[in-house]
Amino acid sequence: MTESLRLRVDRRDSLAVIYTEGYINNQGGEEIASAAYKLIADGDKVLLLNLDGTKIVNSIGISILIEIIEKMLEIDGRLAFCCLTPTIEKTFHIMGLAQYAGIYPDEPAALEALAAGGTPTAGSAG
Amino acid sequence: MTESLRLRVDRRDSLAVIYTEGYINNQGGEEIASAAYKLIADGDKVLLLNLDGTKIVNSIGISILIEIIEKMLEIDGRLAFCCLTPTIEKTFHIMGLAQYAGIYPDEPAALEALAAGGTPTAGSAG
Amino acid sequence: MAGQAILREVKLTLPMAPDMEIAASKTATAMAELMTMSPDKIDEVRMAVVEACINAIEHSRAHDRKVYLTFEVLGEQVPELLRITVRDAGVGFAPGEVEEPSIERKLTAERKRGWGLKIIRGLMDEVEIESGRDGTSIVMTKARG
Amino acid sequence: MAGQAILREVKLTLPMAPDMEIAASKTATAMAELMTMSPDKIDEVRMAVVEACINAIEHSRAHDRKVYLTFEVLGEQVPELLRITVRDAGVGFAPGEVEEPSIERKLTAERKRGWGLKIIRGLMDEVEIESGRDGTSIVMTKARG
Ligand SMILES: Nc1ncnc2c1ncn2[C@@H]1O[C@H](COP(=O)(O)OP(=O)(O)O)[C@@H](O)[C@H]1O
Ligand SMILES: Nc1ncnc2c1ncn2[C@@H]1O[C@H](COP(=O)(O)OP(=O)(O)O)[C@@H](O)[C@H]1O
Repeated sequence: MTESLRLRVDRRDSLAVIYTEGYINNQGGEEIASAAYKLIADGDKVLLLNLDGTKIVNSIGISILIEIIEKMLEIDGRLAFCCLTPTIEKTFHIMGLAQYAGIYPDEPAALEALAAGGTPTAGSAG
Repeated sequence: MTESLRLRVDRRDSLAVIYTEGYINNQGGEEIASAAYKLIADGDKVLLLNLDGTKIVNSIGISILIEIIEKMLEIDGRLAFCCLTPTIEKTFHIMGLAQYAGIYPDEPAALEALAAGGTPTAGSAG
Repeated sequence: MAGQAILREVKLTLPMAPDMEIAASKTATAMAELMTMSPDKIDEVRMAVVEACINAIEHSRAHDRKVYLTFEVLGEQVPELLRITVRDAGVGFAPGEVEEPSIERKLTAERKRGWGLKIIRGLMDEVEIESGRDGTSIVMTKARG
Repeated sequence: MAGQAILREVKLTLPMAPDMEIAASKTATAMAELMTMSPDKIDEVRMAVVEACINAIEHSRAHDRKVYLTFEVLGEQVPELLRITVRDAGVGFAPGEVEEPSIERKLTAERKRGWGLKIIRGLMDEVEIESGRDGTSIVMTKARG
């Protein structure tokens, strides 16, 4: 019954940023994944997920994000997150996601780290 | 169990402003009333209640505000409100409070009207 | 309203204790948000529920010290109406005999209270009260749009 | 925990329907706020409750299609602990036989899911699961301070 997750994609020179707004549940995760796969199909290899507008997620939604990480490992790309609530960040750490995707407090920090090639996705920290 | 209402009082030249933060229930109403009576005892005759930090009230809390209006009628003073949520404003209209106390969208509007002597309390609109 | 199906039914039982009306108001908010009611209407529902709970807590003298709430989302296919029932197993009262409050009288009266039912009626679309020896049920509805 | 009194008990019954976990999370928030838990802890409780409800909705196959929640505020005098029970009358499962998920394996596995219980355990202070032919109860607690 609720409104679904809203997404905004911002393609830049060297990466694409996906902004989310709302609940990342099953449906929300699927929407993020299809946006990500579209960007990957269009040649993007570096993605930043800015979750500033997301205050609640569930494990089904996050599972779908793991698929994106798997895809990134295959194409030697990178996925990073920024602007997580403390609970979402804690959850990513509980799951071990933080080993395969960079987690940054805000977008400038994420952009800087990604520009420096600093985010492990390809198992470098795994 | 919850935290109680927080109040801040700002005495100015020609009036005093009471800022509230939190739930105006029985207790919250009593706290506002005692702050108001203290100001009145100290000579203030024009009071502005800025409810910007209050998103929820109940009818018991509002009943106590009616006591302040009664007091104001006695001393020929004026009470006004600003920064009400739409529901609180609607409730004040349902109760007819709006006839005895000025209701203004924001503090500048309230100050201007109060300076012009524009708020009915003493039954002028009653 | 007749002919509409119950799309969702949520039940909440609260102890008659300070601030418990806030828990009720949060559930009301959740249900109203789920059916994508507008924020202003949600807030009105929230306040009406607070008032109904306070009445049960304050006046019912129910032995079990509990307030029973039911939240129903009604609609033919999509959510159209939120119906909330606030019930207590208390002593009951005669709604018809409750004096309609007026600000003019309250300003000089000793007892300034007596606004809850008027506020509930003003904020909700429809309000029905059933009260008797088994307690009181107040059923209130608000349309989504 | 033993010896502590139940200061408040709130019960919530939800239908097994999409988004109903949100209603549960709001009640959890209300209860945690009433006992003035810190916002970060409240958010953790909220997420744990969401996961427990989703499990009941998704896996229980309960005939009555309902999730039963109990929120208890425990303490000697002041609120110290929030205890939340999420119960279903479903088929049950053997918690000991659920494989502990690991990100390394999930990255290559077909099924990426299986994180709910791990997340609940990571976010709450104590978690106990009772499951059998009458259904499943997951009891989780979080201290206020
Ligand atoms: N649930 C209830 N059980 C018993 N009496 C009630 C209940 N709700 C309302 N009443 C009666 O109706 C009167 C008016 O209620 P209300 O308009 O809410 O104002 P107030 O609660 O301030 O008195 C109450 O004073 C009480 O006598
Ligand atoms: N309430 C429940 N009723 C029946 N089975 C359950 C319940 N909760 C959990 N389970 C079982 O435990 C498994 C692990 O649950 P969980 O860790 O939450 O991950 P997921 O729900 O993603 O599978 C589920 O796949 C299911 O088999």
